[in-house]
Amino acid sequence: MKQIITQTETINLDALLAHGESPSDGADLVFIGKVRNHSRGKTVIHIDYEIYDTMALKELNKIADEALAQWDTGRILIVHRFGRVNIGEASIVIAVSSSHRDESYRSSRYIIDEIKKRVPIWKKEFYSDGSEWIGDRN
Amino acid sequence: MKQIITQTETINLDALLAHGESPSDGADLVFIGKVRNHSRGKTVIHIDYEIYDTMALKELNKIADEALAQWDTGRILIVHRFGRVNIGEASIVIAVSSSHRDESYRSSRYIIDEIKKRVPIWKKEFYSDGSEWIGDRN
Amino acid sequence: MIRIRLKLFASMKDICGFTEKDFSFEKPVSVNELIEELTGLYPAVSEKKGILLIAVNEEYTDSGTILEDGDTVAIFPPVSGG
Amino acid sequence: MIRIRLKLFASMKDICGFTEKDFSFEKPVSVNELIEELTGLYPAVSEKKGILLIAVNEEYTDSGTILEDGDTVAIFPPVSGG
Repeated sequence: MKQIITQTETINLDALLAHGESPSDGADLVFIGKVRNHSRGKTVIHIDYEIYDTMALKELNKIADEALAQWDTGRILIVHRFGRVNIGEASIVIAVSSSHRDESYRSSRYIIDEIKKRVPIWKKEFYSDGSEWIGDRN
Repeated sequence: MKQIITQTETINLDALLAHGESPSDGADLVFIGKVRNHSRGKTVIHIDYEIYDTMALKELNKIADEALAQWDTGRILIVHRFGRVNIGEASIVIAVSSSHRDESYRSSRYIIDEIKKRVPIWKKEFYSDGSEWIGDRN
Repeated sequence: MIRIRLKLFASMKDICGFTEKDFSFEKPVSVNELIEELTGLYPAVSEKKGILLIAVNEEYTDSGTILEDGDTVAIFPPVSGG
Repeated sequence: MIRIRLKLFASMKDICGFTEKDFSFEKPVSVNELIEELTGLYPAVSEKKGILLIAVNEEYTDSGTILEDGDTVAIFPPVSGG
């Protein structure tokens, strides 16, 4: 099972994890990426995420399919927010379930690493004294 | 920050994750081990966990300290249930927070692998036609 | 005549001041030629040249790709989601 | 005289029918000698010998360890938590 969601709303972790649970999966691994209050020496106030939504959904689906082809997992669930995300809020949740933990760890790590490389979403960090797009300086 | 808990009560994930959250940690990795409905070809009805509680707490603390010494993480939280745990319920939750995801993945994986090797807790699986201690046949 | 829809994101959107615009050409052009055109209109695009990523019809491709009528081209800096 | 508290878990508890018992010896004994004693009382312990783990005062150790008065010895099969 695979579910990919992009949304502006706050992510409700509990509702999310309860969805599509299988009694045959013994190891859930949940990665939660949150907005930090600091970034390269600056104090962050919030982050705006811009998204190329149709392409982002395509890439997220491809990444999930690649993970499903490599590791025997029962469920992959990816939620990525866009728009304004405040300090401490989750910008991304990746939940991978499988019978055995090795699959969950490998699959989860693959998914987040690929998302960071390929999914067309951009962070603009807002500080007390300005804002900056992340990634442009490579 | 390190918190180690052993309990018979159901694990409340939301309350747990909200506890001790730090705005400087950007990557939460939550491992949730759940009781599966099957095990080596048999249908499992529930599992009883037996614990050597004082020693288990010592070993869990040692494992968390070893992880903290190796990886720069802000928070390690480990909850292990004992007594009867039903299908689909969490028997263990490990939550690791850090600024960067690599630390969280490595620390989390180390902790669950060491727990499986060292912490004096034993599973007795109950089937429709009997029960069995796990691990004795090694 | 071929018509191309151009989409810009993040800093590229800020530099050019739009998110989406249609371009028409007399004959087929490569993505590189489209970027030349864009740089003529918005010189600051040249600062980003080395880092830009290209997608044609929502699939990553390289800047040598020849565009066909009706293609949607997205040009953007390195992604930073997660 | 030395007094040892013995704790058993999981299948070892089932075999011997107790979770905790005190043993006394005239002179210091090793964990191996304690297991010999236990096997005399509960012959089925011999089936588990190859796999048993030992903790003295809540720290893992090997079966050659010499026990001191007041020590708590735990004997159990491989752990299976998580």
